[in-house]
Amino acid sequence: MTSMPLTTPTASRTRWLKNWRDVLLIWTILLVLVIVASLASDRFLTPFNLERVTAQLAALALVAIGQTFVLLTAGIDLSVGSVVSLVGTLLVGIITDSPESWVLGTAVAVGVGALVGLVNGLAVTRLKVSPFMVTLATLSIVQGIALFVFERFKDVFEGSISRNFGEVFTGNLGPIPIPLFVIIIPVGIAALVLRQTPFGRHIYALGSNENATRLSGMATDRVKLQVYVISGLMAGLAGLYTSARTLSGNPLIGENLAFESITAVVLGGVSLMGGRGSILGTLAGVLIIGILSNMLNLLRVPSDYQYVLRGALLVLAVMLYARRGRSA
Amino acid sequence: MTTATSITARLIEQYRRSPLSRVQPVFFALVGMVILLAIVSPRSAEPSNLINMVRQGGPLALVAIGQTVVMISGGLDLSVGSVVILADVMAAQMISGDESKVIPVVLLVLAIGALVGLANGVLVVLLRVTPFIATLGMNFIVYGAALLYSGGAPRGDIPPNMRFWGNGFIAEVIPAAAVVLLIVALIAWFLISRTVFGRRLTAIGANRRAAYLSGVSVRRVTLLAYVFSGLMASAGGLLLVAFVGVGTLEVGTDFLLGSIAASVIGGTPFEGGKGTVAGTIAGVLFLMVLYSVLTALALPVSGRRIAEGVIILVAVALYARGRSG
Amino acid sequence: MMPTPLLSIENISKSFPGVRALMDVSFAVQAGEVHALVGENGAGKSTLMKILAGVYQPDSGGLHWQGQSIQLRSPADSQRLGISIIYQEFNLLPDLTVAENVLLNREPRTRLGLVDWRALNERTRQLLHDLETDIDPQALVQDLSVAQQQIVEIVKALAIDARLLIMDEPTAALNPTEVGHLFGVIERLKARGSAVIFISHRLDEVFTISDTVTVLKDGQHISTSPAADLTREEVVRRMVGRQLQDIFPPRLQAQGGTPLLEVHGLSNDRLRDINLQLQAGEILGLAGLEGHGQRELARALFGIEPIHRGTVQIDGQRVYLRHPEDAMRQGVAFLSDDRKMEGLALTLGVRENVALPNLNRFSRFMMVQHEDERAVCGQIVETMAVKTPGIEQPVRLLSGGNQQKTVLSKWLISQPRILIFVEPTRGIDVGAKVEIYRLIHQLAHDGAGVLMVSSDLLELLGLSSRVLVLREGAIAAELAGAAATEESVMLAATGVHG
Amino acid sequence: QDTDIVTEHSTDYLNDETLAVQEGEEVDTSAYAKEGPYTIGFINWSTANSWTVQIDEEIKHEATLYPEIEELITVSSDGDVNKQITQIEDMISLGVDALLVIPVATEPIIPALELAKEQGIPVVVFASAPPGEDTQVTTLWADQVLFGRLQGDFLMEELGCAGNIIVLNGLAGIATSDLRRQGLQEAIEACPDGGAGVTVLAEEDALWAYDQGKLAVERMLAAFPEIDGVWSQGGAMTQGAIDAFEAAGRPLVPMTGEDNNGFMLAWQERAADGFEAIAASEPTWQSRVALQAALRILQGIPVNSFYRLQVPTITSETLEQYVRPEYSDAYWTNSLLPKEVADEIYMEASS
Ligand SMILES: Nc1ncnc2c1ncn2[C@@H]1O[C@H](COP(=O)(O)OP(=O)(O)OP(=O)(O)O)[C@@H](O)[C@H]1O
Ligand SMILES: Nc1ncnc2c1ncn2[C@@H]1O[C@H](COP(=O)(O)OP(=O)(O)OP(=O)(O)O)[C@@H](O)[C@H]1O
Ligand SMILES: [Mg+2]
Ligand SMILES: [Mg+2]
Repeated sequence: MTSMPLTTPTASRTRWLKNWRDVLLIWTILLVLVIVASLASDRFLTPFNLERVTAQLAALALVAIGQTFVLLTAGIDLSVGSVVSLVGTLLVGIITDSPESWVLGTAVAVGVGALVGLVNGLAVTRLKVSPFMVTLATLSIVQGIALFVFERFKDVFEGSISRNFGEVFTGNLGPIPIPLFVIIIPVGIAALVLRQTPFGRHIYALGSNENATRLSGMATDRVKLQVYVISGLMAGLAGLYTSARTLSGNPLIGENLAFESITAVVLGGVSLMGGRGSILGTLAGVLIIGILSNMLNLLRVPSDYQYVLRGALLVLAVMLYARRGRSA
Repeated sequence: MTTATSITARLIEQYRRSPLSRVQPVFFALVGMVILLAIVSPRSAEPSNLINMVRQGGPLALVAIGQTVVMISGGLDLSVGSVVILADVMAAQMISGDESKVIPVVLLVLAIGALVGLANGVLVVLLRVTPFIATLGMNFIVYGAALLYSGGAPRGDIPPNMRFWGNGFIAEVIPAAAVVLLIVALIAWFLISRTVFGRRLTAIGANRRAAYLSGVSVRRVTLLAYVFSGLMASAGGLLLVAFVGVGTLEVGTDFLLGSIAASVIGGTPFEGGKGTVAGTIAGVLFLMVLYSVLTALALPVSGRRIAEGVIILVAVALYARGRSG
Repeated sequence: MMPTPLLSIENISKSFPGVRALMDVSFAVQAGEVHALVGENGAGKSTLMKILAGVYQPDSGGLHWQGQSIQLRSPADSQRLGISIIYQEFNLLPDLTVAENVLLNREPRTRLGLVDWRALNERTRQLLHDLETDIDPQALVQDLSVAQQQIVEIVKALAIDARLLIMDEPTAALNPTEVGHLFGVIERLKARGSAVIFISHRLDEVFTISDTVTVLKDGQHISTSPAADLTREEVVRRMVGRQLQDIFPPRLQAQGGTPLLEVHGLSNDRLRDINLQLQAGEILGLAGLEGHGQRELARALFGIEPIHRGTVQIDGQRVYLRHPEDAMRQGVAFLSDDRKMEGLALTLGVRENVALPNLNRFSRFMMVQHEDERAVCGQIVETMAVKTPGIEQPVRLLSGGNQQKTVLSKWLISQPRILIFVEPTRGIDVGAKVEIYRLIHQLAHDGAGVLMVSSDLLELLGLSSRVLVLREGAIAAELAGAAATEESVMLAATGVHG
Repeated sequence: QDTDIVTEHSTDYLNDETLAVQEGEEVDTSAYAKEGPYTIGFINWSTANSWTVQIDEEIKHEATLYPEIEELITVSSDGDVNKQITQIEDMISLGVDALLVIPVATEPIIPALELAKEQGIPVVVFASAPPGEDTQVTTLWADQVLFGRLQGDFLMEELGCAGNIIVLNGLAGIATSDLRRQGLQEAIEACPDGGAGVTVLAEEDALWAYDQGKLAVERMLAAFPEIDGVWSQGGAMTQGAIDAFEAAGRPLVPMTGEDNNGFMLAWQERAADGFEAIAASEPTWQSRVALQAALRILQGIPVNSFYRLQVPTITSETLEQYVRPEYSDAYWTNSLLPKEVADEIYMEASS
């Protein structure tokens, strides 16, 4: 019997486009924003300003990378901000001029972050509590610990962090500001992990259809646990960077990072329902948030109008993108 | 050990088969929290105080009911916090102590809330902006509007006839705010579980595509859900300003996370497709009782935050076990 | 003496709240045999298979694998033994590609431990080639048709070198050609010494491929016997408990008058210049090979796919179908072949699902009248013999066939004037099919028009007054009465003469 | 320097001993001297409460007095340290001539302020604990520890150093809140018995807000039958505490607060019935003084490295002087806003 060819709707070329369309669009919007910003303010494209924007965004970028992993699995991590705060309050007591203390500090930052992530992951997988509630609870707990450390151990955890240590993260490597590396290197690694490793593919699978993924014989709980640990770990690194940048610790400094990171990730095209999105999108989301606020400041817009404009521009950006990106 | 686990397993199994398992877990959490309160502070758990918590939770409950409706449809409304503030500031400033202006201003403010909801709905439904970004953007816009409207320094105050609804008691024991809440809750319950709208809303959250192919006007129903949420957020703001008495920009901080948390605790999942008004109100009361427990524990702020997190985690974990075991 | 069976199932029982799905079931599967498992909807077939897949744990009873007692606590356990399963309900990841789905958790890796994309796509292409389909390994699963998804499910299971391959209704969405390819693969597996458990409601397939047939009824094991010792009638009798005669009701004649539905020159991306008329009282079949436009035509007439050119008239009036709502307002009902994505809100109850397109009928002043609703839902559920503990049961807990009956119910009670049915009896047992045919027949008899797409050619020919055959998006032939035979349809569908 | 634009266009508050006491060293500011017109940046820690709004109003009004000021850019950090750092850096990018900051937190903004210094932008810090020694040219500060101490001393005296008190803080981790709380601790410990007779029953962060304050006190009243005094940092929280006591039908106890008009009105109404209270003040006029300091610096006129602000303590006797019945609750009474301006913003429509 003759078999008629099935007309398959997607060829590899359109598949490529489909995959990258969202990313291309969000980067186009970013490009437009950059052009607008540089036309509107002659201060925008100065080396000083670009360097500052980079330094401002590094912590958000780190947190957003971790948040991307979590959101891709249809989870959410609200505790990242308080991890940043806690790490900062601890590091003040640890980091001195000695390189050993730097190693210890880094270990503490990573360790605390990973530990909080582990608790989140265990609670989500073992206790079967919704990620929103779990991480809302750990947000509160970790914040409490940060305040406790800050209040009770003033004598130990006081003063400022070694300037030399700060330089490591905020200085320049030749002509290039180090915060750029703080952003680019983790973005590169995360992109590689998500796109090229089996683990990365399993994250997408989990977010796309958890049940089906489980039935494929995959240990879905382990993957979930891992993404929360990664998110905690990235928050720990963001805490490390923030301490280096501010040379101090503060129990409230990370407060808004959870929300901002989720915004950046969603702006970058990751769906809250999981399974769709990419790190490059997240990076664009982070940059858009940062450049938008920088532009409004450079244009001398007073706070109250800034709120209105920020809201309107945010919606506008996604509107262009949503219309083209989703109407198929 | 093994016997212990098998006994628990048997108990869980028995519980699942009993009519008790039909009761939403949040009610157990609420009762557990009240018992905890009675232990740490018997005085706080007296009936009159418990009733008072209904009043304290009134504004949040109104906002959370709106949030629940949007969440059932599979969406999210992040603009509620600002809408509460805008409603608060506008009401105080426009009424400015004049009893006769209360009714028209209340209606106007409700209409503005609904309008914000409509804008959210248009963004989400017609312009296809993801709910997170659409309502977050709206949150900024509305907050900016509240700042601009009040010039940063809200003035005006609320006359006694309106304050009564925030502070007063009917027959000396029933807080007027609780009555407001009860009426609104009944209407919302009716809307969700008795009307065609509620049915369609749930279907959209459970499977948008299937709902659409069953002739449900996905867009119209989704739009209405956001309008309802905007309306409820401004109602929450009005109830709050009736309680506060003056216009202020400093409120509303807890309304966003609080309304989502109450909905989630009350059994509305992020994915949508289910959710009840009673569950959400129980979620709000759970939070109110929790705050009382924390106050009674008399911990410093750091300890409070830790205790708050631990209690929430334990409570939701316990009832998650009962559910999926 | 019989050799040690590959798998023996011993006294397995399993209950769900309100349902005893399996009671004391025992039988054995030998290496190198194709073992068919048949039974009515809800008989417990899928439940048993899920126990073998490690998804459910039995309440009592045990399993032996080559004589060794085994415990399967998770899908991973079962995969480790070499058990591979095609679930009745699709378990694909819509956002991922075909290749990523097929080799999920078994991705070929480069020396650095990264995903080897070339190998991934190449191996998938090879596996797809064995089934003679040309699905692009890099296509996103969400863009595939139901039949294509079914093939991906099959390929996914074949990707494991399985000792025991379980197929839970793999052919429900396939056309005869595809079924032929699948059987070729099964023969090869068999030759290699693997065992296959094959579940299907198409008894002719069962007799074509299987060596042994086990019948389940209401969760109990009825019989296990060599296929050669059985007849079709005997299997039906064991399944249903009675003899079935006259599967198809007598053919209907069109009632004349203004056509209910008239289509002129309809074209879009997948359809070319379609003209058709549907009269009251008529059942019009749309036949053709998968992917040639039958499905698209059905969807266009419900306002799901765009219509670029041409006109649609209902009762002689021109209508514009942009949304399902537009079509529904004209009294059109549409049953999708994708019940999971398009038919059911799985988390909601049977009642809520059945009521959804009928809410206006059940409501007064926008309020749902629960008594009316419950009465009508209860009645149709009984007529259709939906096996469920109650009308409040979440649909996801029903067996596949009973889910299909639920979707059918919601449209059958919607009092439509034009019914568009795509694969209406997918996964439905022989006994229930008779009842469904009767209901469809009744609706047409009462003046409705029915447009039906089915890959089950027998069904299509048995029910339709007229058959339109589509090829490459255009109508290739119109066959009526005695002219409509399997041969004539296939001939028109493939365009091959002689 | 023969002319000084401050004395030319406005009243010299900076050198007014009744407002600000000069401390620290005299700083040579000649390096910062430049010709006008000036663009001056002001970063407020928040604009969500009426005090911060009035701070904005005062400085905006002061700025209108000087033709030399081309633009005063005001932004709010919304209590977010990170955001404040970003704003400082953006102001530097923008090239403002001078920068005024109310720090959200002290240490974390030091590197950003140092950057300003490197770029030759003079910084004036006020209304919160000074970040560093030499990151800013000058600091204006009303001692927050003293603020809490004054309130605490009053309460200890009322209670005779014995009894149960409840505590309402602003927000832990925010310098102002922590320092005021520290002042209370000092007051308690200064009691003859080292504060052994005083019990802090409960303590909550109520964000200086009315609704939060009232809810917190309602819960405390429910839990604790005997409360002898309320130490509130102020804002609108004290007003909330009063209302909570009355709603619960409990007799008023001595309370502390701030010069917020809403609280002062409530206090005045109840003073006749024996309600005892005290209000400390964190003056809103300090933003003007800060602006004047910046203008002096930009002219190369020396300033002192530190100014300690004089703050009145308002007692039942002096209450009358401060309270403004015709203004809204949002008004802060220790203000230098001209009557017309204040009327415009705060006059209640009905009065
Ligand atoms: N006016 C409409 N036109 C086309 N499809 C619609 C319309 N309204 C709803 N739908 C369908 O119902 C569902 C939800 O509708 P909506 O258009 O809001 O989502 P969508 O952005 O099209 O989603 P998707 O990206 O999955 O297609 C979709 O699956 C869509 O196919
Ligand atoms: N998770 C579950 N919870 C409750 N009931 C269930 C569950 N899974 C299956 N059932 C019930 O168990 C019975 C057997 O279902 P099963 O899916 O095994 O039937 P089946 O023989 O595969 O039917 P079909 O031919 O329709 O696929 C049905 O009545 C079904 O409703
Ligand atoms: Mg669409
Ligand atoms: Mg089945």
